[in-house]
Amino acid sequence: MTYRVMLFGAEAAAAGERSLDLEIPEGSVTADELKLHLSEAYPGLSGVPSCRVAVNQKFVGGDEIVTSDDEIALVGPVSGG
Amino acid sequence: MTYRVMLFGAEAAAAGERSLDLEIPEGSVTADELKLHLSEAYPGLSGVPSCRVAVNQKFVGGDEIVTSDDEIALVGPVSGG
Amino acid sequence: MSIPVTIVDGPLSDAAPWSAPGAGAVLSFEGVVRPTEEGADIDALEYDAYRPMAQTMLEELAREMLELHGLEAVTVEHAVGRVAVGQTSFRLRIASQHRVEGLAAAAEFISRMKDDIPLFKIPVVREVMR
Amino acid sequence: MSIPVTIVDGPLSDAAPWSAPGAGAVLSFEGVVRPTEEGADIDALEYDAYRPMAQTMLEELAREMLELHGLEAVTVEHAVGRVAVGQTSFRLRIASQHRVEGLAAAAEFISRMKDDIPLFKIPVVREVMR
Repeated sequence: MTYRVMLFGAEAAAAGERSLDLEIPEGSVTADELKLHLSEAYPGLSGVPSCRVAVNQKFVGGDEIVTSDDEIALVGPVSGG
Repeated sequence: MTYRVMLFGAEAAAAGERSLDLEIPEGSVTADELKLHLSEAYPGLSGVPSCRVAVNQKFVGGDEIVTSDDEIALVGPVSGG
Repeated sequence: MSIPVTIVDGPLSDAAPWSAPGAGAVLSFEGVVRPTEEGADIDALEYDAYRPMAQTMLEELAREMLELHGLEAVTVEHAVGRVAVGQTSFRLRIASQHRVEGLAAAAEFISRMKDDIPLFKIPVVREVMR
Repeated sequence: MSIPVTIVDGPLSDAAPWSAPGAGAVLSFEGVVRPTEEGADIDALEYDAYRPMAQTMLEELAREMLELHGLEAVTVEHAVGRVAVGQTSFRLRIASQHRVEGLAAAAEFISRMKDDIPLFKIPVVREVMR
């Protein structure tokens, strides 16, 4: 299944992309598993472990389930203001 | 001696004057004594006990000496802002 | 550095844009006359001041805040005379490197001004038509 | 009541005068780009946002502050894209009956925005001519 993960700020700059596609055999994974897959597929994206995952525009805990149909975002350290 | 006492805000409104002249035989009194003389001479000025005295544009304690040459002000509850 | 502190006749006019070099946080606090004062409907507040003493104390307080909180710049404006409901009687502006010291300085400035600086307001109670 | 929350492209323009009926305290807080970022001279900050999520979270936070602190009105503006040194990236305005709740709400809003709302800045480091 293809999981599309949106990127912002430093992560978007590091990837040179606003989103990345991630191929995972399972149709659903936890948010933590998604981050592991992402780090494996894109080793240049060094900050992934300290990023949060947002699913359908809400932050989720590491144990929460993400499917390939969800709107998924990798959210690095925020710095508004 | 004539002590001229400046008034502001509610005290000026109550007195209908921006300053009052106070005749006191002594050439110097304490700030507390000045307030007593003021209450005696102008009984309509009801808020005097809760007012502060400023001498030469500085608040003074009740024991501090005031002379008729000083710039004297009776300062009621302040309410800037 | 001189700190602009102004006591002006009548309500304050709208503020022009303002900042200070190096500032990351620019705070503006305005006091506006509310339509009621101690439960009574009012038309205005009539502000009075012991002007030279208030001017000196506002300057000293602004300078103390500048140094204590490490601010970049401060300006103070206060009205005397009639200020109608909805009009501005007071404006404090603080430019600081970061927000924390600016917010702390604003709270301390206003609190100390309201305790000690010889500025006075008298409500102009609304005349009810009968 | 709808709360005006705007995410705009480029630096914020100067604020027009603003208040709310019944307010006695009108606070404006602006974030301005400082000339250095973590010790390096910069030309600008490049702001990014997860726009729909940031928009929703800013609205929810503003509404929570409005209710929790009993405010009269709140507006929020945040820039995305390039904001040069000295330009404004963020503006929070709060109208409240008294100053205490307005200052408390401003501090809480900004602190929580900086912790949680998906807005991001990347420094544009100054190119030194050699």
